Amino acid sequence: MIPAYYHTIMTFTCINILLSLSIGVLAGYAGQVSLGHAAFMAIGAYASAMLTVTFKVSFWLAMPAAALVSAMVGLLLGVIALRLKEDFLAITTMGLNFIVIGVLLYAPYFGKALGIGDIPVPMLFGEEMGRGMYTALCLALVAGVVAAVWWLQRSWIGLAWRGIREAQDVAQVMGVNIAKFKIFAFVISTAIAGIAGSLYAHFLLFITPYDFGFPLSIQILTLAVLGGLGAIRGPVLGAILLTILPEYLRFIQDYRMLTYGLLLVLVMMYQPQGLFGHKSFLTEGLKRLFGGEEKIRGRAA
Amino acid sequence: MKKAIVAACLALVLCLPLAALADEVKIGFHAPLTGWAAADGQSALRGAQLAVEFINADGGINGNKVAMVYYDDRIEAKESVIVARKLIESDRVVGVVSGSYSTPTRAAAPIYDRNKVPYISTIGTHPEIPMNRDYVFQIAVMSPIHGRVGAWMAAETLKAKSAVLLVMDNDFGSAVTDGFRIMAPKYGINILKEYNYPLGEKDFRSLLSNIKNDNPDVLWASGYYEEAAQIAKQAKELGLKATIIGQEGYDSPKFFELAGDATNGVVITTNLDRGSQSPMAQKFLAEFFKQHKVAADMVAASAFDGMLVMAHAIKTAGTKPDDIAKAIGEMKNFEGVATGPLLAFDAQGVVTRYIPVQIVKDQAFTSLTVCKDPKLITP
Amino acid sequence: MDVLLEIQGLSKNFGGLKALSNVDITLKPKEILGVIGPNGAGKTTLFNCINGLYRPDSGVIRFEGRPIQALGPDRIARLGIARTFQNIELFANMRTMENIMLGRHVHMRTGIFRGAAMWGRRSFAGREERAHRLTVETIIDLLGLQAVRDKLVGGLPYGTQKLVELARALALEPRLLLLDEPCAGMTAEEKQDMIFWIKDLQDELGVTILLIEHDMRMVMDISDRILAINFGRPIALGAPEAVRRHPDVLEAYLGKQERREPAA
Amino acid sequence: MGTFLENLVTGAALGSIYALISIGMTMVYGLLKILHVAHAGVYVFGALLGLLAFRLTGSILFAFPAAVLGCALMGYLLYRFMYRRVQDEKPLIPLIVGIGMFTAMGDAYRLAAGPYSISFEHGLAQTGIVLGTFHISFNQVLVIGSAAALLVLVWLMVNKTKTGLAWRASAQDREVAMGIGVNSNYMFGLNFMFGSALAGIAGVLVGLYYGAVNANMGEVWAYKVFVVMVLGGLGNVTGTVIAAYLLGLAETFIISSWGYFLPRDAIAFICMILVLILMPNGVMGKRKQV
Repeated sequence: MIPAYYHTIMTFTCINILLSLSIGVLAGYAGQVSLGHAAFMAIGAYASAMLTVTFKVSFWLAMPAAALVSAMVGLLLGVIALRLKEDFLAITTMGLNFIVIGVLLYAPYFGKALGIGDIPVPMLFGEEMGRGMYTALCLALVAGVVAAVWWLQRSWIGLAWRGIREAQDVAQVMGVNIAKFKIFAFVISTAIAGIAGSLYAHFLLFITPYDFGFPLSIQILTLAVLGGLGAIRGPVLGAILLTILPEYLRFIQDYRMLTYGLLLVLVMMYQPQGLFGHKSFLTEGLKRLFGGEEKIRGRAA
Repeated sequence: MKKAIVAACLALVLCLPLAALADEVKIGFHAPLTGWAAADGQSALRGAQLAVEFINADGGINGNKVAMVYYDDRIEAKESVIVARKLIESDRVVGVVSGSYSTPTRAAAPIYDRNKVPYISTIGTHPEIPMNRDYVFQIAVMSPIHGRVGAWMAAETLKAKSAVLLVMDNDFGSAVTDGFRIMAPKYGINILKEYNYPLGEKDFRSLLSNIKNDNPDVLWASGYYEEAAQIAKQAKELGLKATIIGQEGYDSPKFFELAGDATNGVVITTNLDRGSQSPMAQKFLAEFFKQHKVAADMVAASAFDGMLVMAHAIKTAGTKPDDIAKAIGEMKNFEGVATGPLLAFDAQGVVTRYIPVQIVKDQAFTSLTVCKDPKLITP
Repeated sequence: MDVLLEIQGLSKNFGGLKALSNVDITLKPKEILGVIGPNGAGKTTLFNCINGLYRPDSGVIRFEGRPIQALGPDRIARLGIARTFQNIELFANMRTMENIMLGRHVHMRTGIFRGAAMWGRRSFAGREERAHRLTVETIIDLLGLQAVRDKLVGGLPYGTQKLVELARALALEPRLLLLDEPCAGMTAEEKQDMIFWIKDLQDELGVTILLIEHDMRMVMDISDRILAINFGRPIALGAPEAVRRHPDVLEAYLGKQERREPAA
Repeated sequence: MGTFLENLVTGAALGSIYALISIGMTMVYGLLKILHVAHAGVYVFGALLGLLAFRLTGSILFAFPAAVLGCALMGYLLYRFMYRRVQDEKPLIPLIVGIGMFTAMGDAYRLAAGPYSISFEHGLAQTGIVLGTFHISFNQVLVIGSAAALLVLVWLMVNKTKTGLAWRASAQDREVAMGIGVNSNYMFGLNFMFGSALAGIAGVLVGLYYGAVNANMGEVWAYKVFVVMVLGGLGNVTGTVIAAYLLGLAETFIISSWGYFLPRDAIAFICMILVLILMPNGVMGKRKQV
């Protein structure tokens, strides 16, 4: 049996993959950047925790509900986003992060600074899910979300998103209803972040507002940006790399934020499409190495 | 796309630990070595290491050397859970001592309890930590007790008639104040007003101006040493006359370094009595100063005691978790610690001890009085 | 329905500059109207007003009887009005196929949830997807773009990019097509092909076209009627030959004549 | 009455600090349309340099020049080796580069100066002016006084010098300004140095005002200054200074009367988002002038 310590790492990796993907959908496809995505993880975590603790709802209902609540707030942010230019949207999402933490700290029903304790472990066939089961659940959810995002990206919805990201006004001239698709991108992205929040809450069994601060939003952004926006493999591999590496390389632990910061700077300056994105040195290198066996619809010549 | 998922599983399985082998007794320890609470974390680590030195100096545990396995929990609940799993499964420690604040300790407590690993919280004082968990003990006094002793001392020693509460908004800050809020009226102290502030706040001038207006005899302010230093400094700048009453959160040399002589006259309830005559306390204070050139604080003393209690329990009862838990639970009047005799552990595993009250005289804590009233000090 | 597009008293000014002042146009279905005038006369501004990028200061634009000057570009596109741009506006790092597919966007009925619900070839989404691909493939064959079908548009030669932009506009299956200098920068031979394609559009697909072009010979040859604009004011409207000899048009292009010579 | 006056002074001191930091950031936005998040890292660098100079020489007089020189150099280097390369990219790229650099700087300071607060205590802190119950401390006088002097200097620099004219021209329209001979790289480099020097002084002042310096003291200010910039109308220095003082006073009085119904920065961000949505040009009007 795999020792519990690796279950912990696997679960956190899955949660990070979901968070990274949520940024991947929003920034990678629809070109809308969020610097406060930890707020949506918080909303998902708190919704799921409160539903299971105070209202005794089962996890299997609470988790989708948490995703829905988070998506609702995402919808609201999407409507606001329509009026804002790119970099101001980024500051607004940053502000949202501080506001959500502030509300969780000061509004009466969220347990204030004490947070919410003894969140129930999800029940399956009548008894508590073991550590291995929970990791399997996380992996299944990651697979499901990756498949859904992959389908969305290939469908015409993904096409519209890419049109918005490339040249918004030209896409509009082509009949793309910009508002509808931007809001839809926010809804999908925040729903995924809500699911990640719910998984986090039911794994840690104990959450406080301080878990979802602004540094976490920076880390989520780093996962996706480093991996490479615009292709699913970017955020996924970025998340795996940046979750496993610190656990493995002990010395990184103390320099974590320094490495994340510098990585963000270097990647953004020299390799904006990320390590695993299109045309990045890694992808091209791997392609040459494996002789282009990765068929991207005849990209040759 | 399939490639990404396959790569993911491959990467995860790769991380296999190095199985450590030794016949020494391994005790786990975790504290915030980085992050905003790093000063207390370092101090706790030094206290724990000093304890291990003392234990190994006089023969270790029944001849086996004690080895301390410690990790940094970065004062984050998430990290503390990861550390807990690592200590239990990879390092297979016999028992664990927490040198961290309430939040990370609260997150880890259920994991140690479920895996039957004895866990001692040294400075985490939140009531939820030991609550009906047989393997979790707390040698730090319950936070509300500091509030009660604070009220008793304000009335009896400081002869205060009115008070204002300035409460830090986190689990420690509010739990401590509950004690004072309940006990103060019983001692005839009228609580004029109550203000709260978020953790990490730096500017208290707008609140302190109001408090100066309220003109209380004492100002009960809960916070860690950084907030406390700003409150003391800004209160002096604004000419606030009230005596400031604090708790163990103030107890750190950084409090004096940051606030300088604005700290004179501040009164705190804490665990470490600088004036204590117990031989172990004197030995600890002297040895700590010799090694680190800075006066030991309550955090170091508590971590030191946590290790000694754990080691004593293992020495008397062996390494089986149930025996260790029973041994700690039944400890009575244990003198072998720096912070005064540990009188007893109650059913929930929380210690009862005398609460020393210290007053600051030219930037150093000196003993003012000790509260021994069982009514106040039993949880 | 005898009139497809009717513009009355359209004017647009930027601050003090009068870009367009009361332009009137009536366009019958299947007609090709050439729009000529010196640079900066307001031709592109006219296009931007028609397709919603600019909001006119006064005047009415009616498409199939409905006023559209207040609608956004995406709403106007959905009514069946497509356009190309003077300086190419393509999605540079998307492939040719995807650029053209975006033209199909207005015809994609699959709602977000219905699309998600159905899966695989049989489903509604699958069938619709194939229908769109078929239309796009025919357009690619029509314009001879098979060779560059899956190449990134950014890297294509100028002439080919012009064709891709035309293909994308056609994918919208428009009833009114606004062509903004489709042949600019093309070789003579490419120009010839473009003329044939535009003629085919009119005859086979019955598309009404508004064409901005500087190459007089081409405009005269291809247009049913011509509108000449100078400094934002319409100066001549009518059959190609009449407009070519119209004194104001000559003056606008060749400058003031000292003596009025009889036209050659 | 005393409380009102004290709050007024506290709010003014806070406003002065916000103003000194946000001027640099607003000017950079005015010129390059970049949200220069790393600016708060420069401010912390100023505080640390000031502390170092104070420790070496024993007097705070040396702290200010050390901070000014160090931060001006850092500001220029940030522009020369970081922002210049990405200044014409989509606005998102320099924003993330800025945030990445700010995070890295914060951690680097933590590794260099330790994670905890270091005292920046100087003897005069406890002295001050006492009028009945109303106390103003030396620190508050120092902060407000020096801020006032510096603001006059900034006004002169922006409105009365050739460089200032070039800055204002570039802020209106960079291409046109370059067209008429403004050597933009030199101008921008100079602007970064000027803004960073101001931030350096602000760092020292904050260090003195709170008597403590720590590695992540930049965090709260970094995001608070965004609010000031947006409220003041981006790129508009006068607007930003006014907004800085308004925010300082508003925060102080709100907290003094209603206490912390929300943490300080949450309150500030709510104001910002409302302004961003309702008045895109900011409270102080036109976005373009400097």
